Amino acid sequence: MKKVMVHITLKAGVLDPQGKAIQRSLHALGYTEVEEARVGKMIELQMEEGPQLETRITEMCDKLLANPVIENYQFTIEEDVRS
Amino acid sequence: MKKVMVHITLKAGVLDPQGKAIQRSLHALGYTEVEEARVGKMIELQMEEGPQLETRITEMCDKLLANPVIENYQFTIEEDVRS
Amino acid sequence: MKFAVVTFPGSNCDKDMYEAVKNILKADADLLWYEHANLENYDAILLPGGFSYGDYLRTGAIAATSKVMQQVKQHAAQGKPVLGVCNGFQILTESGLLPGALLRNKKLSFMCHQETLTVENSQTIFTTAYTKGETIQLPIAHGEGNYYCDEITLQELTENQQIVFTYQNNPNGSVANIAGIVNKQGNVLGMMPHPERAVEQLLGSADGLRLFQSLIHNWRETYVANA
Amino acid sequence: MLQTHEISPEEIENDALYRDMGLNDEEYQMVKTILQRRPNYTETGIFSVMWSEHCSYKSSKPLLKKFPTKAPHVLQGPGEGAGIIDIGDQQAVVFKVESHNHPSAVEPYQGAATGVGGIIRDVFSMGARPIALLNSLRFGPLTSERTKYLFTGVVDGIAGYGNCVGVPTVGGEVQFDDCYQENPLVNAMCVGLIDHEDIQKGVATGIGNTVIYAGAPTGRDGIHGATFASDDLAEDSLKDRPAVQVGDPFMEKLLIEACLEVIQSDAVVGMQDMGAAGLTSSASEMASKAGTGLEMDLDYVPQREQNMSAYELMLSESQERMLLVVKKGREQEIIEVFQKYGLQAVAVGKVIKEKAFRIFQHAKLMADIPVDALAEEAPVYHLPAKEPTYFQTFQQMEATVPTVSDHAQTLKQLLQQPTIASKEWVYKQYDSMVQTNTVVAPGSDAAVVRIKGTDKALAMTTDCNSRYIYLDPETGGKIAVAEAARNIVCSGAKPLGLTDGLNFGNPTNPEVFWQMEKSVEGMAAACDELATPVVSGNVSLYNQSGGKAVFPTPVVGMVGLHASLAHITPSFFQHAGDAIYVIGETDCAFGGSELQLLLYGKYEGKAPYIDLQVEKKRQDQLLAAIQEGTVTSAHDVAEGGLAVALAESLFSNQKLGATVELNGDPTTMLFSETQSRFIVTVQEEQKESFENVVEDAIEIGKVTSDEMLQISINGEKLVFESVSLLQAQWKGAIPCMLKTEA
Ligand SMILES: Nc1ncnc2c1ncn2[C@@H]1O[C@H](COP(=O)(O)OP(=O)(O)O)[C@@H](O)[C@H]1O
Ligand SMILES: [Mg+2]
Repeated sequence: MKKVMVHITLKAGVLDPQGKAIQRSLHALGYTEVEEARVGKMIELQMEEGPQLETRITEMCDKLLANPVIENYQFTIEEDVRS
Repeated sequence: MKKVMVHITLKAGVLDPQGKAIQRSLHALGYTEVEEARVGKMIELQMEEGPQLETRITEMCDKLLANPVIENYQFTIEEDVRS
Repeated sequence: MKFAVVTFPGSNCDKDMYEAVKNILKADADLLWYEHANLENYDAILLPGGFSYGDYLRTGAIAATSKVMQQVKQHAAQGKPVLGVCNGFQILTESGLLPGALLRNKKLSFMCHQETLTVENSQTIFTTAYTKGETIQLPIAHGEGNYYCDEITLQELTENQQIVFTYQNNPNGSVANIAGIVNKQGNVLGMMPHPERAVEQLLGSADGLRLFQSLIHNWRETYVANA
Repeated sequence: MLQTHEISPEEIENDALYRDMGLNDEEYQMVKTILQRRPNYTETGIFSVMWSEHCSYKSSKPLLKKFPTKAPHVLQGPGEGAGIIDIGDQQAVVFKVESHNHPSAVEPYQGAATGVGGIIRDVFSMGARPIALLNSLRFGPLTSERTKYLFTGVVDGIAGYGNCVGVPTVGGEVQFDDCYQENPLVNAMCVGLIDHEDIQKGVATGIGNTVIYAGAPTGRDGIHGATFASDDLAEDSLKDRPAVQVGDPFMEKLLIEACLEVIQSDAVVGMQDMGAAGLTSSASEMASKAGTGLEMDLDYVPQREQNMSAYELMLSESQERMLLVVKKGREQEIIEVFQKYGLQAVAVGKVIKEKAFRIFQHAKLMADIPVDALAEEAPVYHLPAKEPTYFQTFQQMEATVPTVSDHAQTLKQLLQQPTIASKEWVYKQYDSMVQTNTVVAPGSDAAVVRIKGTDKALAMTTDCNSRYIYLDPETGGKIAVAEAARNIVCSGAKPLGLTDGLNFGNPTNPEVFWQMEKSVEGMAAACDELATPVVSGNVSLYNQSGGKAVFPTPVVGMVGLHASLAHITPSFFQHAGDAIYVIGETDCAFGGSELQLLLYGKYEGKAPYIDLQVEKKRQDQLLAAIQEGTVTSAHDVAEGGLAVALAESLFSNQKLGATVELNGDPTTMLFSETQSRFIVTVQEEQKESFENVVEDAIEIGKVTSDEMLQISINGEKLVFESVSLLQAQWKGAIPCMLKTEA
């Protein structure tokens, strides 16, 4: 079993209103050292091992997990340590 | 300047309907090797350096970024390589 | 009895709440912008629905950190009534005034329609005009109304009769069909359905009226009668 | 296309770079003549967006002149952000429709969301509070995966934006047809309410007055969106992806409140949203309309990204931005209102006497263009029209009745056709009740929104059966307007006027232009006859892909007025025992019908016939009967004919049935799409007064309490079905095709 972590972030230049709101709120709480906040998604997949794992993950990202119009993605594959 | 990555995941017992929906869609697309999908958040902060960086990040997570009733968090601090 | 309706940036049911209380119930009410709100001279605080701070990060999370919530906490600690509807409920859980959290609806999408609710507790200051076990019609309109709490909390809620409203046909996946709960002291009510949208038969239901009427009635009993 | 180094005017001319930006050779020469020199890079960009179809209406303008736009109750016709119609008591209704087709094809969620955001800004920039949203959607067949992706994404985007800004989405329509497979249509309509004294115009008057920029900072979003919308949707539109803008409904909500607060001050002279072509179009149009000029210094424009060029700043389509003209010396009080809502507002320029549009950046003059050259003097094309050969072929075809063997089975199939099936899956995701005015929510013929503090209400609907328009644009155009008015009248309101969303293919194709011309003529004739002037609208051309245009789809968004809340009439049957009438005779009209699609998988023949005078008479009489209180429910007969309309009238969970007897050819009686018909119910004791008012009403049966739909024809019981079963099929069809739970 593999544990795959897909990290999805907004492309540079794409408006991130959520990040902006978080940053402002951190400032209001006194954390003025935060210059920028950007929000992304993280999808954790438990996958059976199999041939062409990386290709299949790339396909899944392109087809479903990420929106290539506005998002970039990146993933890591680890051994799943759960029983 | 530091780049802080805060990873926020749902606690083990908390249902993740979004993850479930993703898993179902992946199956429908033929990626039946995906046994489970869980969705988390990733918040990237650009921060000025300063004393007690870790403590301040922990505070920010506890006060705003994560909700302890349903979420766990973890963070990493890197040197920001931008400009 | 004087009501304060607090408008956060992104609240969008604030005027509906205000008009329900002011124009339909003919009660004394003010609409207050969160930043300048001074809640000292109000008897009840109403936190309206909407998308405070765009629902960014988590629903209600950013509003929960705003300064006005400190005043709401003080008000609640004095045993005075606080009602949070929809986003208001989410703000109350995020700020710790009510236990649990509101997650995304089980079927993920936003839903807007009338729901049949059961009044589980008619002994709170918000519900004495209802009878226990009665079913009422209130609209819901939310994407994140799936109430969650751990088992211990649920047990506490049940034992203390803090569950005030339940759904007859659970639309969103809430634990124990929960639609609304009060705190232990019984003066802070959070609920996903919108009583302020159900105060005129013309719009489909007037079952929300009695919630506000209960509040006004009980406040008079307590404060005016004792005065 | 984003440049870091500035390309020289010579390069632009010699390498014909203006073509990439959307200007043709002739237009480039016109620009040179106007400027009496070569335009620089920024200026070329400004001309190309302002002269794009989206901003200049260069090929549709001659057609738009055909619409009747004036009436005593019209306070503002086409030309401003939105049209305005008087509704009495010093109040008025403001409305407009807007398309976001190409952005939605590329990124359905954001495309639809920003479409909603844009149309809301058009309405509150007039000073009106937005009180309702509607939409009109077209997709390919719901069996295709791409359609499912687009459909769910678009609905999600509309919900995501509309729900958050707190404007109820109260109605709309969705049709599914092959021709929209690659090029879906996403039109959004916003309705606002205003006091006469608050009406704002987008004008830059008062020499020396200050231009204030308010709202979101400018990023590199959607640069050249306006020209993108005026181009064929190329198969490699992937390359156009940076043109997608992302919306922030939270910012919009704050902007609405701030703008509506600010207009209470007499310091505000003019206000306009930054829509297509952003800062360029809002600024130059405000000056042009006022007969003034305008100077702006881009260094003051709030910027989200670094090192933005003048070209990028002027053309960006970042969302949630407004431009205001404020009396000199009163800037601070206005800026403070925006600041209260956490919004940026800054002075970026001033109104000047000379009719010039001057842009400075880093102390350099980056553009200097005569204002009128951009708006008023934009080229206008009188494009050639040619009748397509298909039209004559269709006109020659005999009207025939399709062969149906099992009428009950066919009814069930029709009820599950995605275009007829319940759209609950869609509108359940919209907050249709916020603002607590929605008396009739989605699911009825027209939505009804009451006006607080009065006994009045507004009815609203969007309609357009593009199949009829494809078969016969002129007749189809008439039907589109008539159908919208029918829906308004059924709800008990008097039609006031309409906004149109003209969605067509490439106008330089003479056959497409002919479709445009004929459908506009048909619509205009219906507007005249039904006394519903056009007060605003939108044109979206180049809706095609692979050389194939979508069906001509001129969406009609209509608003009507209920003189009293007592006139609000449901479209569902109300009580057992009521008599059921059909208003209007039924004949053989299957061209473009749902039955034709179901049986043959295509549309052909003549569109249904319509006589506008008959239409008008029936609408007037029905409305009179409603106002006299003799009608308990009214529903128009549309797609799928009488049988479908009868079934729909029962789908309200009121546990009613109907028994109906008809005479004639069974298939025609049940499924023909003959126009100008209504199904109406009347209480027994009101029958006489009803019949005295409505001439063409024929009693066909009774509402029953047995929850069965029973239709006999020539004495033979052809339909005998459980209402709840039919309803379940009708309701379940779309969720089932999307494979989600109902
Ligand atoms: N995209 C949509 N958004 C909101 N409501 C919709 C949408 N599509 C359909 N509806 C609602 O569903 C009901 C039926 O629509 P439709 O079949 O087009 O009606 P009609 O034929 O009477 O115009 C209407 O109340 C309409 O407002
Ligand atoms: Mg209709």
